[in-house]
Amino acid sequence: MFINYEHENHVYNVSVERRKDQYFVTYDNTEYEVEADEIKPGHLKIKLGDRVIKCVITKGDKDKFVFVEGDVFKVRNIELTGAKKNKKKDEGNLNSPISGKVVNIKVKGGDKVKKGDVLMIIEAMKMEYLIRAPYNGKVKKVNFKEKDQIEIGQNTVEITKNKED
Amino acid sequence: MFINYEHENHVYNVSVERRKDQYFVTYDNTEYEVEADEIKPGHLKIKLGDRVIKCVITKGDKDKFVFVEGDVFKVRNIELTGAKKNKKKDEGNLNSPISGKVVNIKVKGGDKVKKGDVLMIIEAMKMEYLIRAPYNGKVKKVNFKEKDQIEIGQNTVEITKNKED
Amino acid sequence: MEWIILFKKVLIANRGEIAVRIIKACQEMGIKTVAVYSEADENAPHVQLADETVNLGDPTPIESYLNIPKIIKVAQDVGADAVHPGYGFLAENPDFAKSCNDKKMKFIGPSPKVISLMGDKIAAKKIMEKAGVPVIPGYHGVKQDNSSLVEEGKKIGFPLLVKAAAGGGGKGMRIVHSEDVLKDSIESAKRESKSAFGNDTVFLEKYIDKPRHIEFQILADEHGNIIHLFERECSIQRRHQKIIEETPSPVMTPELREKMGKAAIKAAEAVGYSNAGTVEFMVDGNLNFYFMEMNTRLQVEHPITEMTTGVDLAKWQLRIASGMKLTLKQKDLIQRGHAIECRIYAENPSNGFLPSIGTLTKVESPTGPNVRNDTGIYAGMKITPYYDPMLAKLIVSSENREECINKMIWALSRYVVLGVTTNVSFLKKVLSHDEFKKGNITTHFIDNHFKDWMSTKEGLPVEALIALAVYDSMHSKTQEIVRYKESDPHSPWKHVGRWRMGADS
Amino acid sequence: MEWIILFKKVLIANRGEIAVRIIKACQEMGIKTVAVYSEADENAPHVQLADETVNLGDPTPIESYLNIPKIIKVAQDVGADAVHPGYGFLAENPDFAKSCNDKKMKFIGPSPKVISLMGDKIAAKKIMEKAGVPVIPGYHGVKQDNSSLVEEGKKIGFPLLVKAAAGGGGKGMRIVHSEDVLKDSIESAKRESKSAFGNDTVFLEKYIDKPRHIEFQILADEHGNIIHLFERECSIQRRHQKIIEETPSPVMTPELREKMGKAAIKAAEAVGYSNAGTVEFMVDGNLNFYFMEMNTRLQVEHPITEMTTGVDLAKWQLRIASGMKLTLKQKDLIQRGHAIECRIYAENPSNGFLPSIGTLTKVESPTGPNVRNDTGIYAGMKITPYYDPMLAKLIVSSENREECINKMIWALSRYVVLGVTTNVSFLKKVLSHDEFKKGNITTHFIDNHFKDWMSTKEGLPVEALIALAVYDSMHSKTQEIVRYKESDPHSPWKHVGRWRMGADS
Repeated sequence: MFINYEHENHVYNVSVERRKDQYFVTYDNTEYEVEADEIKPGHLKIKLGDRVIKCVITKGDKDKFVFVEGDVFKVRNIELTGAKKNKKKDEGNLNSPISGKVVNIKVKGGDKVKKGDVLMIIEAMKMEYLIRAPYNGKVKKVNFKEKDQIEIGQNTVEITKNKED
Repeated sequence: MFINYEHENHVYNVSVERRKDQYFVTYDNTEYEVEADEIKPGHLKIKLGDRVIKCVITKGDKDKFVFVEGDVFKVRNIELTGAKKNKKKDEGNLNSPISGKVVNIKVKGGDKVKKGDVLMIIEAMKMEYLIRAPYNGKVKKVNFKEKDQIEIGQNTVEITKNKED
Repeated sequence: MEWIILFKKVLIANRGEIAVRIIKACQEMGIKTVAVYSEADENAPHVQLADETVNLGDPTPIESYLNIPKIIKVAQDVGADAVHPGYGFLAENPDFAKSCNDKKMKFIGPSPKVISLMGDKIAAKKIMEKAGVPVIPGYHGVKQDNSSLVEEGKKIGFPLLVKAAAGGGGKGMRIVHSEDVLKDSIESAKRESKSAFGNDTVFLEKYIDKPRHIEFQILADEHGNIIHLFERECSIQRRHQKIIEETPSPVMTPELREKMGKAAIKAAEAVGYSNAGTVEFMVDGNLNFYFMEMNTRLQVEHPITEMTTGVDLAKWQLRIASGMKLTLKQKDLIQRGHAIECRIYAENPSNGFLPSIGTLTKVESPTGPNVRNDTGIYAGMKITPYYDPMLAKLIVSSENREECINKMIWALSRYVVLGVTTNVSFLKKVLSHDEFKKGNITTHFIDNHFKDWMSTKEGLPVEALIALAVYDSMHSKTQEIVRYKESDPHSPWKHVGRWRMGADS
Repeated sequence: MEWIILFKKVLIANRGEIAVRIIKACQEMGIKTVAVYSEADENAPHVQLADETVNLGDPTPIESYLNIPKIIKVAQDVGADAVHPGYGFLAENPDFAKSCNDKKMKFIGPSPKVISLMGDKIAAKKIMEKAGVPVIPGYHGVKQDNSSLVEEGKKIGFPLLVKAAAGGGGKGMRIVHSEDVLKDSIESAKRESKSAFGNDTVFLEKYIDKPRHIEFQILADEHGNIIHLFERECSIQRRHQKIIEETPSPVMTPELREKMGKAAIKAAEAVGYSNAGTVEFMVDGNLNFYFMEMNTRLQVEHPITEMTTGVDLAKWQLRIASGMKLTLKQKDLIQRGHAIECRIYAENPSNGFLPSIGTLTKVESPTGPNVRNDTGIYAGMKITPYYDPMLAKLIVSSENREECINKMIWALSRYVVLGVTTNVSFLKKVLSHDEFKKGNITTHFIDNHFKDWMSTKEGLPVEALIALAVYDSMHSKTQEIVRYKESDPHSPWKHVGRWRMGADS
């Protein structure tokens, strides 16, 4: 069984084979032979040589959370088809970092902005979050108006980057 | 729905009707109208007038356990067919009160015993339990030998009761 | 001991861990409890625990936990004879306190007048200055136009702080390092304050170098008796909000403790305080201390004081509000051992501590001697942007600071909260930092040592990958396959590894 | 503070809550832990928690937790440098201690010689008498034939006690009120002692009227430093086994505490003791105290001392065994507040406290400030006759005794253990008893006030019936039925009620 895990913009290719309680996990040219047991739903006890790895795994809508010895990792299983997917990473992040309410909009379509200018202020959980311009450019579109509810990841403002930068 | 609950040799007849989250429970000529919700598996929150009854119920093999405000009751659902069942209660209990090991047998078939005589000693959980004669009589049969494992409720010794008593 | 009739029924106008904490205290004292809740909190622990519960409707705080008329009506309807506000929400709202008292339901806190006074940071400082409690040099005046404020700021010198008069928890606060950003900072602080508190008055004050935030817990009854329950060191903050608190402070001396304790009592006396309360001081590198503000309510971090003094502050709030005299005497109080609290937040320390939202898929907390977990969460709970992202408080105590840090690291390493990003790993890193272990902490500790900290610089550890693969294999519906035995170097088993999204592998 | 290298890896030769307790202490100190378990305990919490685990096989104690050669071999195989025995099982077995030490694995406890000495109750009393520690008048001689013992018993007078020399926990103990049953009682005690300890030596002693069981906790290092950590009142017993312990004792005075504490230290000194230990005294109605025995291990009820002194006894055991000096000084110890422990047993108080067996269907314990739950159970666990029926220990502490009792009643009322009969309701009744509240307790308390106590004299409360009916209705597969509306007096709805099995209703 081949599996691809995505974690913070990296993809990890792993293979795993099972024989009863024994698992053969291969990653990065190394094979790990482990014994494993699910002692409670989501609670794994994995024996790797004389070490015991205890971890807890849960599945959300899209993500898995893995708790290993006090650290938690958010991971997603992904399908890779043909060529590896080329996800374009935004150079400057204009997505809302949080779900909340738009309390102030500083720009309108057509405005010129300088890198670092505040474009929009979002309030959530009693704090203010500032959306700043990631580069010099011109505002193409503002996707929200004041008092709108905004969800995490939604695009706040669209900016055309100045060519000379 | 009619239900019979047995608890410590008493049987309780109850009827219950349901309409969505509302239940009409009748017992002993009184009807109780309650709202109820199973907030977690086995956890009930029952609103009876302005009181909130919180309880936890689990099902074992045969018995139900009910936890109500710190007290626990062991209850069994029973079927009553035709005439009420007449369960014969033992006058003197010669069943083992505990699962354990028979460590000493004081009598053999044919022995005469007096009320209070020790018949058998069972050891369990690091304690000794004495099985005593419940009345004067004659030993009919000893069902175990020393070092035997004995289970809770198994009959230890059979005694024929003296008629004159 | 004097016998006073305690309240019969208390309504708790709050949610989360503090509502749970207060309900338990009431139940132990034989007081009936009424929980209120918004629709988002229908299944919350405080609702499950209380003897009675009332739905306040819409999850928006202003429609539920901040809705004074609605809460007052509910409290009257259920026949509550007192209202406990917890912290946050209406805890320091003098109108709410007054409304309760007007309807003959005791507000568990000081008088509305005292709340009002202490809520105005400028007025509070003036009173303290008059009472002989040291305060930080600054401008607390009425001139609030930007140019006046800029002038006053220049007089104080840089760095200086712009603070919302009505503020708290870092909201409406700006640090200004030079004249050229002073005006912008004043405007921004005013706007945030307006939005958060409905009031845009700000003040300016000298910014203290190597500052520590050290506060004193007090208890004051309605008969003029006041005691302090020693200090709490709360310097470990991010975004001006505390995340780790401990007591005793690593920098405290018996002499300084006595001086600051007396100042705290003086501060409470100066305003005729009653209730549990906290006097916050700033302490500089030379151990000079300055009054900052007084919190007229139970504090988030009150458990560390409870663990080191053995005093139950929530119960004393209830006794004091019912008119009972403090039977605890200053001389009988004993500060013993060391306690630390870590606040477990739904937030991402690798991304500016932004709150994270989602559904909790698993919640399991460690237990053990001297491990206390004050929590209001449960598996299946939705973490929404409506409320504060604090999920729980983990508190531990030990014989000394070193052991206490070790116990906290042990406990955090076993604190399972999955489904949202939390600060648990980050807290462990802070506690494990050499300078923290030495007690060399200031309010800048996080900025100085954890700027641009990433939780997973190293990527996914191999243990996590093994666990994931095993888990997926266990839960896969495909048949077990026979071991692929060949040792061919071109075997697909050799080709697995890590590569960056979008880059060549 | 002196720096000593602690153990690297400790094997815990025990199960249940005490194994869990010790594993957590080790983990906090950075010591690796090895759990051993019988097949019955495969899924037990101590197995889940430990860093390494080894299966000992057969559930019979003699094949697993009491199997010295097997445990020694396992400890060697895993490379343990120390063995912690917990309490019970091999904790006071000098051969086990010696076997560990012989194989260069430190036995965490005193020397085998001291264990041996204190295990012989007769020899122990003689030493104490010589050291000036008061002991109860009695016969502790070598003549063990029945007629000699009967003669000695007559000399002492009645009531008197027959006790197994090797005994503990009430096993091999008989109270004799008159001469005519003396011989029978001696025989019975001998038989029980033989079976439990492989030794049938008994001794006789004066039976004390209105006796209290009060014990002192001590800590002694290997360098001759000994401190005591105050008393525990353990008078509430059934079948000579403790079920509720508290500290301070309601009957203790500062003077008596000082005298008894000194006697406890003297007792430890007399035998060159090291490790945590407990000196048990009997205290009569006039507050005379007599040495009873010394337990050379961590005690079940150690947590109440930890909660009132802030000292972690399990960690100190580990430090002392690793050769560290006691840094705690007698004068620095502070006894603060009040603590109570309740032992949660799988037993039926309505039926002579007989152990109950079965499968735990639900386990949920209360949490809150100063509530500690030391447990080794889980939902789904089978309670077997192989092991002691103690399921868990609930420990709470508060500012004073009254509050502490209230907190314990609160906590017990929320302690859910279903599937076997437990003593939880009974414990609540004891704590709620007026004489208990007044502190008027002796070791006869249960016999005096709870003879023939029945958990449910009143039968099933209507709340339970409603809950059951609602539950069954919810989980019934039949359709919801339309409300039966008629008000016919002959309606079947009127005919439901309670009747006795086998009797006419």
